[in-house]
Amino acid sequence: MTRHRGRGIASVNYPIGMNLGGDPSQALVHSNPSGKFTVALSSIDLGQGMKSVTRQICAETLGVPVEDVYVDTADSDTGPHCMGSFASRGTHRVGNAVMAAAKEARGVMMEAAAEELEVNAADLETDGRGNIHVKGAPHRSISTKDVAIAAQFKQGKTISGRGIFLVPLSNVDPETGEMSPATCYAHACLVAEVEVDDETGEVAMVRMDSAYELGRALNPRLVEQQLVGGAWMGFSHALYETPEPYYPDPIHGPRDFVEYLMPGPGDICPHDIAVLERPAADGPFGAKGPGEMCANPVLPAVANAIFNAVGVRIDDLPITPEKVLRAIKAQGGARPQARR
Amino acid sequence: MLELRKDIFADERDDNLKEIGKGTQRQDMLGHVTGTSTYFDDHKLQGMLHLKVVRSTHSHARLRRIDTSEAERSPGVRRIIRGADVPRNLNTLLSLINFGKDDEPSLAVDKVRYKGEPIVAVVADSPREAFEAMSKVHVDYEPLPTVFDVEEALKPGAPVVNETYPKNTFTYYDVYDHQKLRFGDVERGLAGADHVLEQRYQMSPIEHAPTETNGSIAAPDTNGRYVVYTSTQALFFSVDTCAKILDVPSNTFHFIGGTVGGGFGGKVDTLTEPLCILAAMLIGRPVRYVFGREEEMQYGAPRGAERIYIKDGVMRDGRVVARKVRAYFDSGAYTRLSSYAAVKCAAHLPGPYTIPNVYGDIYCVFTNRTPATAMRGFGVTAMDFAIECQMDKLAHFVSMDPMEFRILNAYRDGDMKAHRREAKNTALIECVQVAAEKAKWPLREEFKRASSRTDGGGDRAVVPPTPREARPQPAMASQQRTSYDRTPAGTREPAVPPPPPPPPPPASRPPAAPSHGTTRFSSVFGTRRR
Amino acid sequence: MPVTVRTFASSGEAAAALSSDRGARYLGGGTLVMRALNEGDISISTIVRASDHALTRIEAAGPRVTIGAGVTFARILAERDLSFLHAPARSIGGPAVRNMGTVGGNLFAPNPYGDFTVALLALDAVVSVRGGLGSRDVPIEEFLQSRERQTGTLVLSISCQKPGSAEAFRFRKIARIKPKGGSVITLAAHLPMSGGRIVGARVALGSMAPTQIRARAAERALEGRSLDAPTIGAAAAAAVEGTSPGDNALASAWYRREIVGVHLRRLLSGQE
Amino acid sequence: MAKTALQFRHNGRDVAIFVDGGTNLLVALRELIGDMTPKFGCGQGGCGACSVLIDGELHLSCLTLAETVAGRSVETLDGIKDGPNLHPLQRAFAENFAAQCGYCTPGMLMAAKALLDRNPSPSRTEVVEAISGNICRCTGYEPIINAVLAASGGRARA
Repeated sequence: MTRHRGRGIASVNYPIGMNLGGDPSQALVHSNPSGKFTVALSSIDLGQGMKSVTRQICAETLGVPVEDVYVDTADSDTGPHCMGSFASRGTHRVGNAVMAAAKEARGVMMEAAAEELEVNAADLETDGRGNIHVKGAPHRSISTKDVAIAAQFKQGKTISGRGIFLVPLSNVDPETGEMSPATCYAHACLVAEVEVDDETGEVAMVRMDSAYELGRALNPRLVEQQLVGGAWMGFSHALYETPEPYYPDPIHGPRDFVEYLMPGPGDICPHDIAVLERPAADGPFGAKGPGEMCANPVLPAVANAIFNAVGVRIDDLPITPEKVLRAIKAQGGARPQARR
Repeated sequence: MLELRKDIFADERDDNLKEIGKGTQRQDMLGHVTGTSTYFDDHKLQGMLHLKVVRSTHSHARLRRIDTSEAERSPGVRRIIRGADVPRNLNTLLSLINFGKDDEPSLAVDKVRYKGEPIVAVVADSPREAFEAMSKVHVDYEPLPTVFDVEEALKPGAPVVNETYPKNTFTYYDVYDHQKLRFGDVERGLAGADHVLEQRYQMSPIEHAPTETNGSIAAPDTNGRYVVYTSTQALFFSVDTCAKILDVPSNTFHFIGGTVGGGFGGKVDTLTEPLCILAAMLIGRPVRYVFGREEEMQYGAPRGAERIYIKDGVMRDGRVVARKVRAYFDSGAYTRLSSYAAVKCAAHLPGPYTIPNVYGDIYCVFTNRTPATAMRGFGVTAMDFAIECQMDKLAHFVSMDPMEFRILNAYRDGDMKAHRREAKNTALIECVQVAAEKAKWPLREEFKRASSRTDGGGDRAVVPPTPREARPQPAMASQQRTSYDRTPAGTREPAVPPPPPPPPPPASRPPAAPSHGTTRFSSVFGTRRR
Repeated sequence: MPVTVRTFASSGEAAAALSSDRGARYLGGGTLVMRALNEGDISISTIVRASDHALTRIEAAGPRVTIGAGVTFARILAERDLSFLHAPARSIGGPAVRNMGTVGGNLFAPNPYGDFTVALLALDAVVSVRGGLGSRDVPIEEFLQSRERQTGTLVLSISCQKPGSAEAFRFRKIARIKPKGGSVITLAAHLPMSGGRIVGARVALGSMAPTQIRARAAERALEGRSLDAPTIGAAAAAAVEGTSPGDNALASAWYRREIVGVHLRRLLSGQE
Repeated sequence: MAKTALQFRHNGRDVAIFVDGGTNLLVALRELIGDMTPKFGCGQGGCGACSVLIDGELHLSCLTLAETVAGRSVETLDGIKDGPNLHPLQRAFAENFAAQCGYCTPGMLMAAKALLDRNPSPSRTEVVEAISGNICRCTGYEPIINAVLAASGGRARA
């Protein structure tokens, strides 16, 4: 028997957003004359889904169908300031800014509708399908399109809104490190199962089970993309990746995708994910941000699983077959721990 | 395989929303599957020139002479750009928010501090002609001693990597060569612990490896402006960095981006835009500067490696009572963003656990390697690796189930965190419980019953007495840490940081009944003490 | 100066052009030469091509097979008569690289590439090359020793004997990444059996030296014996003898030495 | 310096361009023809972002000397739609959320098409093999594998 299985766990939390010089983002929302909305941002979509999640936040806040909203980013002439897409701040910071802008635009839209329906704006509600009607009297209704036309050509109103979300600067106490580093925290726990070959030190992923708490999964499909891809990157960091294989000696740096190791489609394993939602007081609809923290629990969970499998602790990343083999030899062979 | 556990924390949520919570298709999916999503490099401009950079072949060397005369005459060459051509050839990214001092040139002039540092930019009609000209740039190096290990770099007599920081460490608050965290009395905590475990952890550098490499295209626009197509993941960061380096108003530029082929933190540094725009300004033609893959892997900023020492005190019953951390961020030759990673790292201590005595010293260290920058999990990923491996070892040490060990030590609503803010909206315990369920990992009843919403606060909500240390005199000119507005370098007034906001009032709920009241804070499972 | 591309009808003219021009490189599948150009290798000023059909011919009907240097790995995988070479062919790159990369080019691929050549070395292949002075046949081992000096010559084809049976030839590439990864080490063993004994054992290794090499000590341990556990153990123990692996981004020399015996044992005993 | 005239079929249309010696097919397609669907990821043959079909075979356009496609048929992602209708693979990628940043997607789709054109109902292992030359940094591959299997399933049923 040269291959041993083991399970390891790790649990983490993650701060949402940075706090350095304050952490602002802005958004502008406006309607065209047929009641279709554009969100103007300077935020970046790196693949994480910035355009899509802000579009949904805007639609929900305005009370219009998501198809009626289009997010335009990133243009420094038309998009207002945003610190950037990093620090898991996109969904939370930009989402809040879009929400604020959409609220303002919704206010004007409801005023315009009220004028058309000759009622008090407070008595109106949106149906999310492109109509505004009197609460409890759905027949007294007007489409957002007609409201937009009226606002533009009759009432002279701009159905638009400006939004900013700013986390003011929190100075750090040089002596104690007292600070407000973030406004809310996401959480995760992950169980990794691995198989270790005690003659070659090779480690194969067997499966992962995880629970992530993200405040609110604004779009479960986008969350799944982040968590599945992030966990892949996590075990990639744990077992494969380094631009300096002999760190701190800088020799033999990889020059291409053959020499820079990342797990291929043949190295992946099943990953069963549960998402918990404990809304953040200051998050858009309670959302936090899954983008970064999704990878973090995987690294230690894999290291702990390797210990469980063969009884060696590798505290030095990445956990290459060489490091595992050296450690197994140093302890005179594999020492499988209590099976979990 | 994603399951939404709506049953948990349901009372804190309004689930009657129309669009939020739906798996709506991505706005950009159609563009992606048809290949019509437009990335920076998908702009074809008439008469576009190609910029390539001659990089240092040494990790640390004085530049005796840079001879570009032969390259200037090379066929197809439009311009050779040297450090002297860069209006403000010294910058640090976070100077935009007045954090840290300018320490990095766009093109090296007197000295190179890492292998691959840009020295000269070549702009030619074709990539081939640029490559040919690069081979005709002659750089006369005087090699200098190098340092690659973070702890070696801190020793007296170590080679000075970056003269802006002669001690090879970033300077915090004009005084310290590291970021401090002090909460409670860690030495007393360790002394009172049943077991003490000290371990060393080493994170590797990591390459972001986005499938799209860093790059930009800059072109003269109408009315004297410049349009810039860019892969940046922080548009205005790049706009303002370029405005500073090129010493022109920011509205000189029209930046267009937003659709980026992966970033993961590696496209925050504005690596290509300044030289690309400068070339377009000097030549008056569209210019394209795109990293090759080897360039991206070796000279595009990586995640910095971190070396972390953790010393923990744990009681037989599994409570961690003290955690002392010393960490070194390998920033490479320049600051970029590592200075902030250390702050974020300090704030992250001691992990998602309530530990009454926490002590952290986090160093941002300069070495002769490619400057590090942000990456997914910035400042936290490595610390999580260290802390969670350590937690596993501690659980093993006191022969406790690692899941139950984490639940026992988990932070809960109302607890005081080491950075002196009240823990709110916590959910670590629930994540552990659900993960255990998914993995069919048996937990004992009392741990299944545990909740983030109960048994926190009380005497876990107080800031413990913390010994103060003597504060040394300011080492150098003050750094502001105020708002996003840049005064010209040199005229900057030293400013005293405003006092930190007061910590929030302690949790109002009555203290939890101390179980046996034997220790400094009541353990939720005090009855289990042996 | 842009690169000059010269295409010839005959391999003879191509070989002449190649040997007469320092800056000339022969373009096979492009996986080496085009990459070099993309990365700014200005030492290449001329690309030489040949449309000679002989370069893409496969003769595999008889006991001795001849494969034109321009034959791609995809074509080898499509050739039933070359089934013994399917494992090494499949170990190269991904599908696109197999559609492009050629047998001839693989002879020049440096570590961590050149896995197909490991198989050819174990099969005692003969390389026919054409230089300025006409064609000649070179044993592959000799060819590899003098590879650096071969750049001016054009490889026309590779030929070798078909193994007597499927079990007689074994190949394994050890890679970190699955299914496509660079070689940590690559092993190939040709074990012709006669009367239950191995006669003419050949074991070849990739990434265990600057070029592909034969594991002569392992061959001696196998020669004349039946393929039983003690023999396999002896061969595995001897595998590292005479090797001189280096450190690279994929693994260290130490690690390669440690595992070469393990993997040879697994290969010979048919373990995963 | 004289350029070489080059004619080939690009997504079913005859095109003629002039190329410098040594120009690769990726540059020819993007800069001379204006088809931006193949992407530059490495120029080394390691990422597959530039994958195209040449006479129905999967090739890396960055490692293909442009002149070698003279008279041949080159197919890129731009050519796989049937008029306004998405190719089943494009639909499956969308339905399975198999793209995040989208940069590897054109190459992935061409690699998947090369597989399904020869093998309409592949096994998971065959799908894994078929995309093994293409790097994706975002998705962890699972959604891409599922998308290709879904597309082939769809075909099998059709």
